[in-house]
Amino acid sequence: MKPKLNFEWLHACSGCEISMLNWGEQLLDLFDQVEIVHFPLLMDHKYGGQLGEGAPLSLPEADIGLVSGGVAHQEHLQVLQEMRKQCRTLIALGTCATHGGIPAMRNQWSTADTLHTVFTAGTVDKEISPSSAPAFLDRVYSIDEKVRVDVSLPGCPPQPQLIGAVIKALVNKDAFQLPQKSVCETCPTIREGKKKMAPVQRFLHNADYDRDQPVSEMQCLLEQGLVCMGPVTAGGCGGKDTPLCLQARVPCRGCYGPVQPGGNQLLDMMNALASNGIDHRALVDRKSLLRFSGAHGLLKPARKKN
Amino acid sequence: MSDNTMSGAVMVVGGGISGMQAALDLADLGFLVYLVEKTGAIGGAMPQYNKVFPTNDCSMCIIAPKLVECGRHPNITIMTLSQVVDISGQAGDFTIRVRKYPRYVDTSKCIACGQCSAQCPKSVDDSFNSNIAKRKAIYIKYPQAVPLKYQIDPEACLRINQPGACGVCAEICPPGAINFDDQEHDHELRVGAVVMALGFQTFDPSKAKVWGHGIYPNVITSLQFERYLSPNGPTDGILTRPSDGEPVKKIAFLQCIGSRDKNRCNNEYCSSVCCMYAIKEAVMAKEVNPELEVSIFHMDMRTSGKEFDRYYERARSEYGVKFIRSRIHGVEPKGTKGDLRLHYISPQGKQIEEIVDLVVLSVGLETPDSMVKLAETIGIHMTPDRFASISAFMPVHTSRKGIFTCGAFNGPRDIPQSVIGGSAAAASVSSLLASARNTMTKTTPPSIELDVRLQEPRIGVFVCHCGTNIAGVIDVEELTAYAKTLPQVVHVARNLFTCAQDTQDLIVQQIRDNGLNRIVVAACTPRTHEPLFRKTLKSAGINEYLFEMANIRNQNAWVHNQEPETATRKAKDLVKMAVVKVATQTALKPLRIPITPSALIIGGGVAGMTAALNLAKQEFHIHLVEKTSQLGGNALHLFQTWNGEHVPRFLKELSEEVLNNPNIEVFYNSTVVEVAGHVGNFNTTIKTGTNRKQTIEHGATIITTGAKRYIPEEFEYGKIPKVVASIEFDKLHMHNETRVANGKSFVFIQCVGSRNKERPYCSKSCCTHSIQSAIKLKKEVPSRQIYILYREIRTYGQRERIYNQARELGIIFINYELHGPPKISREDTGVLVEVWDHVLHRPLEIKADMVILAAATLASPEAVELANMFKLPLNADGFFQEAHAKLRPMDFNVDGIFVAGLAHYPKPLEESISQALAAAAKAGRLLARKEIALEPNTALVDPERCDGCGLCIDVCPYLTIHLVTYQDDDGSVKKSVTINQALCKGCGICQGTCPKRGITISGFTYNQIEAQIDAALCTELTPEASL
Amino acid sequence: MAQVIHIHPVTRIEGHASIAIHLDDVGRVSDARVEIAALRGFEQFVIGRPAEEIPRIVSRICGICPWMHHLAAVKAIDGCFGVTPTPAGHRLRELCQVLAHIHDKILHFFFLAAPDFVLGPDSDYSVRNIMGMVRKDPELAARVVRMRQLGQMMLERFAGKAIHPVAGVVGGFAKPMSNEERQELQRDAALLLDFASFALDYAKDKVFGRFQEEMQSLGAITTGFLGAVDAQGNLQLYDGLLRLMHPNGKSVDFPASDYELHLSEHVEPWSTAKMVYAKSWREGFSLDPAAPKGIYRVNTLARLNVCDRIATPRAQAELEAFREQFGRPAQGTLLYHWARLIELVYACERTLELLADDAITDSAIRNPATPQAGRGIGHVEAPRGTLIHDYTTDDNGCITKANLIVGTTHNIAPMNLSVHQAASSLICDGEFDEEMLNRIEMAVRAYDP
Amino acid sequence: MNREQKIIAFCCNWCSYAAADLAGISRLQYPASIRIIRVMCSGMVHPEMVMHALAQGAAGVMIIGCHLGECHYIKGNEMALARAEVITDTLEDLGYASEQFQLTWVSSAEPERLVEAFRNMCGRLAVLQSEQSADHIM
Repeated sequence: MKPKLNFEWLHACSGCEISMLNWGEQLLDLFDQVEIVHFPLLMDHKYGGQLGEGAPLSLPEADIGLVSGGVAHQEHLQVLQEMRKQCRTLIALGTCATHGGIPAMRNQWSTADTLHTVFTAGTVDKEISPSSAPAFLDRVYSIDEKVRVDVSLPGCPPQPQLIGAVIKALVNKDAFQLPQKSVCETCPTIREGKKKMAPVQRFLHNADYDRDQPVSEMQCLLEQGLVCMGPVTAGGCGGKDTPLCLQARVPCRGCYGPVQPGGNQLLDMMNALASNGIDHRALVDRKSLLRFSGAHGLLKPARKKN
Repeated sequence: MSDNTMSGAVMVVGGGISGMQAALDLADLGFLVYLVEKTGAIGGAMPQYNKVFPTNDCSMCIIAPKLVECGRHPNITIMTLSQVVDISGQAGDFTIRVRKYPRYVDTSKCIACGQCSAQCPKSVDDSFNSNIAKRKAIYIKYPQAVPLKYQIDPEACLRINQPGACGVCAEICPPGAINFDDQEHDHELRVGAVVMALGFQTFDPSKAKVWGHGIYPNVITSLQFERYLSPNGPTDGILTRPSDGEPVKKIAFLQCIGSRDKNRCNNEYCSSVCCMYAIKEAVMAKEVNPELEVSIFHMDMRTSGKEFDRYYERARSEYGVKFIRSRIHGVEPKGTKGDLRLHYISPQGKQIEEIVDLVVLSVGLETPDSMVKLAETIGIHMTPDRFASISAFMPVHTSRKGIFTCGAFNGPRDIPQSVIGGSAAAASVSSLLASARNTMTKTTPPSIELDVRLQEPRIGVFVCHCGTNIAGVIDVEELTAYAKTLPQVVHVARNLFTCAQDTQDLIVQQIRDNGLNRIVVAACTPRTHEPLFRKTLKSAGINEYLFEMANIRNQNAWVHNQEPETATRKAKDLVKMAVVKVATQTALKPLRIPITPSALIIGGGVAGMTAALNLAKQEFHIHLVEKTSQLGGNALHLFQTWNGEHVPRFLKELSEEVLNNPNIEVFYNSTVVEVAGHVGNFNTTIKTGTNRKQTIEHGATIITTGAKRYIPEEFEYGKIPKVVASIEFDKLHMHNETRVANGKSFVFIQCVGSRNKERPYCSKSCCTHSIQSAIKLKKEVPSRQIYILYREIRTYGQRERIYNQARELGIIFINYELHGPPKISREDTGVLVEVWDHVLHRPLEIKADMVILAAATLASPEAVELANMFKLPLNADGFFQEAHAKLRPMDFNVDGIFVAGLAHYPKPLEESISQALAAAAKAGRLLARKEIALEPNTALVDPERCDGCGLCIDVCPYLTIHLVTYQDDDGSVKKSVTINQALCKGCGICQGTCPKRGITISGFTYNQIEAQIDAALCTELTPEASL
Repeated sequence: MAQVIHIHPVTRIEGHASIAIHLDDVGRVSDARVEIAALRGFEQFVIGRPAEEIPRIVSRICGICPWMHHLAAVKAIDGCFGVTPTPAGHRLRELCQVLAHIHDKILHFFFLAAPDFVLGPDSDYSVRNIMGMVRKDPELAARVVRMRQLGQMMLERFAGKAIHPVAGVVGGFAKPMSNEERQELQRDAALLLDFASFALDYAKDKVFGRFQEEMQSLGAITTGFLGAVDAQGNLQLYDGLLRLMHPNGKSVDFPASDYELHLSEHVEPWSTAKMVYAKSWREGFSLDPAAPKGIYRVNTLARLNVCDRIATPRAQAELEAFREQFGRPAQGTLLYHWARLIELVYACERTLELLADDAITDSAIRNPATPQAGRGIGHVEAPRGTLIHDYTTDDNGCITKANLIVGTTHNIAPMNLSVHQAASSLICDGEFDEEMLNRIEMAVRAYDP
Repeated sequence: MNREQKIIAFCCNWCSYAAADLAGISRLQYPASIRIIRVMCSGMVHPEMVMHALAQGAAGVMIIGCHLGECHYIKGNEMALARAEVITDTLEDLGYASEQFQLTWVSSAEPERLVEAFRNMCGRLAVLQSEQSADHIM
């Protein structure tokens, strides 16, 4: 019997799924090794049976469950709980699932405020909010806030090889090791300490580098004064190679979430800057340093001050 | 005398800062030290001060670690309430009789709980608080006192004065430490040398009635003012008028009370410190209340020390302290409300009356009569000013060989000079007794330690009752029962006094019986008791670091004594916090690094040679690097010291002694080009005269690179040949060159290049120098007209005598201001000097045959490069910046490197020699250890987490963190940081920076602290999310 | 008895959707709705962000076409800050955009849509998917997987990230293209063009041929169209004028910045997805299947309908053949698939065209920008249709207001009509089966929502 | 709600921890909600520790170091000061009340100052709590 696999997406963008497809031909091996029983992007299994005759939002049992996306409304929560119930091993795939991801940026506002803004934005012909929309939760949750998660595989998107390796290891019941270190681990840029670091600048000009030289000849972007979230962000995006953003010569924005489980990218980054004597208040819009990890109650609507 | 008769013990008499420094240095240099203190606790004068100048550090805060260090040092025996009665014998072999007066409290029993004092019915004036507050008859001198043991004042105690009376302290003392039958005892001790750090007392202004001290309540001394300002003083730092408790609005400081005064007292000398402390007190008062009007009435502001002039200037310009050059001769009452009236003559010559509501008398320093008598008894010479008589060339040697002296007993001086003196005395003792080093000191044998790495934690918790101190508030039984429920706790016991010696044996037994491998003691504070319990762990064969204290007394029972239930709950938390912390504690071993027993001394001037010779006599090897082809440095230009000692002769003898010492290797024409290594093991490369590079291994470094003189650009220097700098003048004078020989009128101009905008510091020795030259000129030909144009005459200390002498000889002193400097022009064959006369209030023209410019001393330009190589800081004026202006005046924050002489700041020869000896003491203290045992609570890099992001590199204050690149198993290149353990002090700034817990401080790891937080908040880690 | 048939979720599409088909008492379709769950609040949470960061945030609107959002945002922010990208920066952006179209089209056609045709709408749900395709034709499947991956890897190799890109920056592009990179991309693009041609031939032969009737009829509705063209009327993906074509074939061209004059958004109480309609037709909005109002379509078929021609030869030839067979505008809903493969060919050809120009390796890739108050409207033609990002910034260059019209939004109303049409034609007596429901889903799939 | 309010106070070994000991010797009384954690230097405290304590339910967190210029480790307290700004900013950013955190300097000889700091902290937390519960009722 091949192990069965469920793959659900919740408050997600499908980037995680595409990343998995970017695994390439090894994907075909995976198709061989597991039996995919539920995967809305690729196959036609429906909740509650093909004709809707079963219990609503029911899912098949599976050995491995992958969930991408966070939890934003009641239906996500129900699907997630069903996944947890049906899957022996549950993988939180992608930063939305592990830390809320970009959609959790909306946790800085109440759901009502967000709905109001969205449905009055732009060229809407009349101001109404939909009545039969799914019941939104008060905020966007990562899935580990709602159910027990066995494996957290962050990334926006997670690196295909890593997704593959984890699934393979689970299929073969092998041990596996997720990256423990930050983006800096595989970043080959020249680092000399932050003493000479320029004041933080917005990314309005390109980094300083010689186009004919490899990334390993470029000065650390943070040391160049560009806020690079590498040091506070979980690594692995480039596999063993240069982190992807650095390949594009742009600073990391933290898409793998905090390097430290339970870490706070905003606080860690500000602390790193302040500790090195850099005016952290020069940074425009600190909160967006939590743009990938606003779940776990980190991003909240501003406190009302009396 | 053969070496084996030398004693390896030293007696230091006086437990003030100078004596403490001497004791600590000597103890670390390998000598057993008896520290004899006449009061009940060491510390001397410093604990009484609120802040210290010019750093404005809290005085108590900076001295407290030294107190504790003295108290804990295994080779320092503190003898309190003790006085030297007699010294016999000779250098290397003295016998000293010490009289120990009764304390009436058994120090081995007293736990300093303070219940006795609280109950004592008798209050008397508290001299520690300068009699502005009361203390009890049973008391501690001050809360941080070392030893922290109560004492009974026999004059005040009801019981001692009347047997059968009172005795309440004995009744309530929990450990029963009171002994009314205590007696005085004489002890005979054999020592090889003695250091006299007898200290000073402040002048008592009430003797002369003119200032109204003791008559008008609102006239107080500067020391009383310190106590008023001190937050831990009797008024909690709140300043009000003593007469009525009303807020103070206007203060006048009167300088030179009991100093520079031959009329009202016999203190001719300048007390050296009063100008600065008055400014400091003024600034402190202004800081609390900027509205306050503060005036300082003075003759000269003698702020000649490092950073002092800046401090003075800030007080004036930033704080608005008024400085009035006028001596006030009396204080009168104004009305009946306590106001005070002062009369003075303004600089413009006007009579002015000022009404103030507080007068602070800046009282001078003097040697107490008892100390003068002691000096007589033991036969050491004193100066007419009643200070120990010393030579500028041997600034810590008394007239009796083997007896050394330091601190204010050598003449009035500030804290850094006293610290330097203490160290200098230690260095001098050490070279005298080098052969007896380590013959008397104790070493603890290494113990065999249980390896607990693979064991599960088995935690033992010992709960202390501390008599009723803890048990009277906290339900210790409930606490004990609770401790038993904590994870990994296998043994819990209660003790009446956990620190008692018999309890230590009990704990050792229980550790063995129960196979405990980690210990928590819930008692008082680790700051005082951790060393004791660590020792206990050691003797039980457990690594001493597998230990944690729960502070349930000082930080619980005592501070919540009205809330027993809450305090008990808190005690549970504290014990739990300690348990979870100790559970993940790992055994730590101090890293031991062997030390290369040699020193590199850079600069072959007097400071460098002095340090070299002292260390060589201490039997260390010395590499002395001199950039020129000659030893002697700036002293080659000097003729005499302030008290007339002949410098060239001294210099010749010193150089010869250096060159003849087999332990000293001199490199001429050499400079340092590269520096590597760290304390204990430096590798310094020098380039020698032949352009050859040579690498020297050494354990310590002393920088004595001197200074250079200012080439004046003002006063037509270099344009008019009769305008010369003072050093040039000395040469001309020595050879009686015609310009000098025929000269009838001489003008000295002071502060040339000093104390201006560009160099806002005082070159310190020029006033004395010019006056000496002037006196010599005058004495040679009394008809000569000699003028000294000055801004402030800074003949500090006993130098005041020559200032007086000069005036008596008819030398004319004319004050000028920075904004109105004298004008110089050529006139006929001479020089015309125009200056504003402040006494006559009119311009004055002087026809001079010679004008002598007292040119500034400048930092050596090479200092910059040297500072870069050794990673040392320079101050704004380019002089080396010591680690701490007060207590570490020759150290750097980089261990193993010291500074002395002009490289540190301009100073006279005597002070350079002192500092050089002090630097030698520090270097010797390091080299004598043979190896450095580094504090094991240092930063550790977790290779599983560190990825070399580099955020921590520049946050480290000790520059110990470096990036490294390595290849991991699969060949990919990785980055990480490494810590130079030898330099790490374990402050944890790196831990506070790292976003990934890649670097932790053992003993205070992130995880341990987090566990403590969780334990404190009693959160069980139950994931709410699980289904 | 009245009942509601739920298709939940609609599968093999690129997002979350469900269909509700309401049957009346006699089992006839009374109403059919597609609900697209799209609300994530981007319009809200971009507010306050420094505008230059927006392209890296809004890419997360869609993980399949992140480049489209990334670049539409970059173009809009250029506008806010009043900066024009350098020529090389402009070229590099377009190159990435057309490359991103390639993987998208392969994904949609082969992974999502093809199983319906190759394996048949009636095949069992458990095999009617890419895994079934692999079993049926492993060689083809492997090539498809490889080629789609290649398209993505070309982007990743050159621009760092393929999914949620980062290389587009206000004022231009973050890294220049080296000659080695250019040569490598040229080699790979040639492979893709071969595959695109093969794919179109394969589809015409194995797919469209077998479903000639459905191509025209399934979910067929009559609507207007919106797409982009250049001044000469050529098909444009990255830039150009918008052309809105009335069902009657008449068109109006306008710059994207005028979108508000022509388009408006409408909210139905039953859906969190906003619907866009042609305001400039002045007929309002209605979803009434009998008399729809204001409805137009976007995406591949729309673009091929509105453009006069395609500037690359192979695609132009295919366009001509397509028009010959289906006329202009072609209304058949399943023709979207065909049009998609023609666009695939175009995207490959355009890639090669861009790479052939030496200017693409120029070093001047970015003009410096200064934050300022302004408004910028960025438009690109995304695989799923006309994509408009509209931002306003404050003096500090931070966003104060955002409006995003994503490709699928335009198509939601037509999709509803198509589903209604398909359901009505398939279900007439309350009886339904899996195949029928899948056919209804096929009508949705064609739009690639 | 009945849960005991606790305040975590990180005290540096050289100054504030010593002052806390001295407060005991002087029998100064302060609220029992204070839980002191001894650290070698205020610069050792990672802001995440503060955040962690608050997340775990601490009513407030204090870092108490030596006076500026008096750090045993040259500049650890300056570091704490820089981080304190980060912490207060972040607390506001994250919807906490920045009043829940306090950085204070206390020398080893200033137990009164320490006790006053403790009392002030408790006082302002009480105000904060009453404000919040008032908000709640509204």
